[in-house]
Amino acid sequence: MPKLSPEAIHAIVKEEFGSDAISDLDNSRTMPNFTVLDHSLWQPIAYFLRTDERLKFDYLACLSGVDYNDGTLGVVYNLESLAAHQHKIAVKLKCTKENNRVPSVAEIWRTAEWHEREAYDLIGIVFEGNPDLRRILCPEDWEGHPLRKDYKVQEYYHGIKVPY
Amino acid sequence: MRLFATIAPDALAASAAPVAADNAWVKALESFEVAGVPVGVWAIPAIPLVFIAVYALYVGVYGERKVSAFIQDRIGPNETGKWGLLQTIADILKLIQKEDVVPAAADKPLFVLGPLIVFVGAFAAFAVLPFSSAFIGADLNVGVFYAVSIVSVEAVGILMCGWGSNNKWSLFGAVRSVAQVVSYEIPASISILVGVMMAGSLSMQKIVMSQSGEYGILHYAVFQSPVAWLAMIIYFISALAECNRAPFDIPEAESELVSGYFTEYGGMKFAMIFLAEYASMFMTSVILSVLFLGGWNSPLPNIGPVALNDWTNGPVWGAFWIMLKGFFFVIVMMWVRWTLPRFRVDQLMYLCWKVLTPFALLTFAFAAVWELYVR
Amino acid sequence: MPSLLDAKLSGGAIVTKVEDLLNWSRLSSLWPMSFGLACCAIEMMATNASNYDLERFGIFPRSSPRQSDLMIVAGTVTFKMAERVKRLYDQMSEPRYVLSMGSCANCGGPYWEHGYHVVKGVDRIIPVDVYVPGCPPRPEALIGGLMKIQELIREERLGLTRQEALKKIAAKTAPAEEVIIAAHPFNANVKPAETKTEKKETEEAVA
Amino acid sequence: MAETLEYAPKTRLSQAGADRYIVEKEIETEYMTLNMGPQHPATHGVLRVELVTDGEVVVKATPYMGYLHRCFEKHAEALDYQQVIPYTDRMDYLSAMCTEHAYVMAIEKLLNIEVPRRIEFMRVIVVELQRIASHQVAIATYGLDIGAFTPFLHIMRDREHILTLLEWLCGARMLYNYIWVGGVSHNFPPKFKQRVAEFVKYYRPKVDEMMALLTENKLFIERTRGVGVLPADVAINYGCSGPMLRGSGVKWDLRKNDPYSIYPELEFDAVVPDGKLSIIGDSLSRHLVRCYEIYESLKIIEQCIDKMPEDPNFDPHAAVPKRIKPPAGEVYARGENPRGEVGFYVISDGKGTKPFRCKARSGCFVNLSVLPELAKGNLISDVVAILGSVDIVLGEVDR
Repeated sequence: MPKLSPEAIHAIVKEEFGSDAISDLDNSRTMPNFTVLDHSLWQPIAYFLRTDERLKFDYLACLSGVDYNDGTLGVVYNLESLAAHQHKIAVKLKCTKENNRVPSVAEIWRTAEWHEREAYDLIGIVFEGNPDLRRILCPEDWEGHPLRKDYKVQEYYHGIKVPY
Repeated sequence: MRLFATIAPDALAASAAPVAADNAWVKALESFEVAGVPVGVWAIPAIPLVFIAVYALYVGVYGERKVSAFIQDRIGPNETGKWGLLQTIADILKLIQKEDVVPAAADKPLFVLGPLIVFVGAFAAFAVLPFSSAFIGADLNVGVFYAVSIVSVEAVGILMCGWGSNNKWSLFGAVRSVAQVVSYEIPASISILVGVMMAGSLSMQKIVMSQSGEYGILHYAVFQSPVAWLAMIIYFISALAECNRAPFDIPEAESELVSGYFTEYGGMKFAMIFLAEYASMFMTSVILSVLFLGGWNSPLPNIGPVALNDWTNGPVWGAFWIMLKGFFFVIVMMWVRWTLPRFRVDQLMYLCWKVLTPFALLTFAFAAVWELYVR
Repeated sequence: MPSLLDAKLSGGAIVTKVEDLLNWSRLSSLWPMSFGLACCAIEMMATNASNYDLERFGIFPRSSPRQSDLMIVAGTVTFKMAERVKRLYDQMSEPRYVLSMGSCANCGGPYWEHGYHVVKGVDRIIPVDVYVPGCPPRPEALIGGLMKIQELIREERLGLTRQEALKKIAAKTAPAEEVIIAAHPFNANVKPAETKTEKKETEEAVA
Repeated sequence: MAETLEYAPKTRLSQAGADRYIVEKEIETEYMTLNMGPQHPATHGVLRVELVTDGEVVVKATPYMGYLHRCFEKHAEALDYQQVIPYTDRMDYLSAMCTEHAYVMAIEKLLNIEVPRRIEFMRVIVVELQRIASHQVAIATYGLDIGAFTPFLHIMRDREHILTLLEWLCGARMLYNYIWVGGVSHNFPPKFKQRVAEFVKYYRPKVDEMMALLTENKLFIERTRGVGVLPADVAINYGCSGPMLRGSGVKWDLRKNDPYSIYPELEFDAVVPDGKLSIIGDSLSRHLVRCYEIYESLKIIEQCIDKMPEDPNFDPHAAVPKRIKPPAGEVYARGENPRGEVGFYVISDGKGTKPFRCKARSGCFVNLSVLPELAKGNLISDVVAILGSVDIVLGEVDR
């Protein structure tokens, strides 16, 4: 099977799910990506990306949560077809700070489970459908999500002073 | 203390053996009194204890550190005293000073008694070890049997330590240890029986005497039967397991169970467990040399007029030979420990029940046939 | 004014000798807890390994806090870990010592400003006797820190608190600036040059 | 949706070899919860694993981490691009050079700058030296987990040679801050190359010795062979990389498959187990991959020394930008670390000299996520063997 260009990958997904589901391709030099606009379609799209013969994105290299500092949060998925074609694409998903829920893909790529827990812990994005959505790095009773741009560190934790 | 005097040794057939074991030193000590106080009788058990203490400090702990340092391309202790010779003394003095902690959740009686029983179990066996033709704490007519059974008490102590600590890792260590010690008793006992059968006695002194002769090493039990060496190897492997030494150190497996059954112990209690380990190492080594390698008999033969065997036998030489043999096996145990990785529990049991026990039984049967019809 | 007990106990020749012996035994057999937290733990391992060989000093790591005398806090202490460190310290039996190894354990190190999850110094949780700076400290520095602990033990007396013993050592130790100046190559050249010439003269005289 | 997947997680109790421990199933036993770590000799740091055990058989293993969460990503957002490099060192403190390299590549991609060819060679030499040192620690501590203490000390002794070389190069033993954006901090000292060549010559027989002492030991093989078998599809689905993935038989090495730096010019192999000594995917395979990768790294270093362009007046700072202010954009760049793929997802907003967001994807964080899957149905001793073969560095897991 050939190694597909980002344009071709984008075209295949667009053909399958229609132009409303995903945005246009941002064919940047460093990281070609597109955004999934319809949250309810993200799990089917992910499943399609993973199983379609032409795409076969079996490897989720990285999942990052981002606080864009304008009221929106985002999740970035770096996908790769490791065993089959060795092409890459990045997919983005955005939500607002108030409605910070996005569907989980932990069932599709098992590696996403811990990545999603991390994004939940540090950014505060709730992944619906993650089997074990708890804080992973910070203690359970930690206050706030540290990588939010408006994060203020707490004064005391269990009686120990936190700032220097 | 009277125990040793009341169980008098059998009258030995002195004429049968070239070197008569008369236990002269013990008898001499027994009658030694100072102002009506039987100091000598007390000294008899004290001598092995002092010896063990010195041995455990020097050959055991210090030797282990130096041997491991040699194997690992290091120097080992060298700052505490000349060549670090005072290292173990410093360790013991420090352990005495440590605060005696009993964890709040521990079962106190068990926790306190456990190390004592381990210690006693390891040291009580020394009563029947023949340190020389003229010195044995108690020449029991069932000496070997006594040694094998009293060592099993150690397993009880270990279980008490593990259970009393109220720590899951300790419990794991204790359960593993007991399973291991109890299992390995069987091949060990069967191979001991091979030696006993060849000597025709359960008394340690008689076993040793049956191996003396003018050809020195050739009279040793290991050369008297075509399968005795197999029994010896089986006993050595089982001894490693009974002493919880690597590669059978799964009860204290440091990378798995932190420190196994003595995780919660510190200070003097820890020192006791530590010393007991070295004591049982020496004890099994001596039993091995008594059964198969002639005990206190000299390995040198008489070659015509050069009567090396006669010259190097006798009570003092005997003490030298048996300690040499004992220390040799202790060093081998250390060598093994610092070379091999650790077994897993199921592999350990596999080795015991499916390899060592059948082979021990076969050896036993063959040795019996050999003793009956050939020798 | 020392109390009556202190006056009687300290100073006597026999008591001093016995104390010296006991102190000697403790300082020659410091068993640290093998307790690695972060990068410094690797250097601690290197110090225990063949090249530096801490066992020369009778220091060999135990994995259980009950059997150890010294806690080397090697690495960054985080808030999640803080309670564990405290508990491990509580499990150690007296006399116990704490050596804080590396900048993170000393004061938060490079994480002092933005490290929201890093405890800025392990001394916020447990009392520390000796600090070893460095990120991570070299094995030589760790050995130096352990020597300081030995010095502290040597100073200990009945009726003398740990704090006072520490102060005594601090008074003995030359200030850091002096040490640096003494070790500086430019300064070092001044005096040894004279001694060298003297030596030459004496050699000539001998010849 | 999940049921149609090729890979569905199933209990490993029934899988090859795992059910051999369960002898008496009819005995009613109570499960015991055992807390392994965060202070435990086998967890390689401050990992905590909660084990639910049935006797000695582990029914469920749940890792808890974060005991070394040092807020790398927060620091990256608060500091300049160049200042982040020391923090990447402290992420995976056993392979500082490799992590630096991955981060620097990300920034260079954002800036779109070319790095001088000699610099690339210098970087590859130090990175491969570091890879050897890192694998040495991994192998040594793995031996320690299995109970072999002596190989640990022998390997640590040889590791000191690498540390001495790198210290000579940049003044630090472990955390170097050597690779800079567009260059390196110091040129090679005179005769450094000869010393490296000498080291390679010295170390090759030592690797053989290490293999003889540890890897070819019957007991060691018995303890690790067939323990924690990770099939290739599971490994890919869990996102494993590095020796973990190659141990499962997937020939995937970023130096080959997504080449960077000058790796395409060099001859070396991505090591996969041949299945003769080990069962593909087990702990022994992962260990073997590390052992043979040391040979490959030695090969790479030798080639680099031969091919490296000579330049007496070379300035390692020639291509270092005076002020790092990349245009707005985002990048995901990665490198092959000893512990798997280390990637940096960096967003630049084009306004400041600080990254807007810098997410580090660490190899062992992802590799560790397979542990619950692998540990199920094995003995506690096997869990130690599996955990050792995953080879985690908690600094990188928790960042």
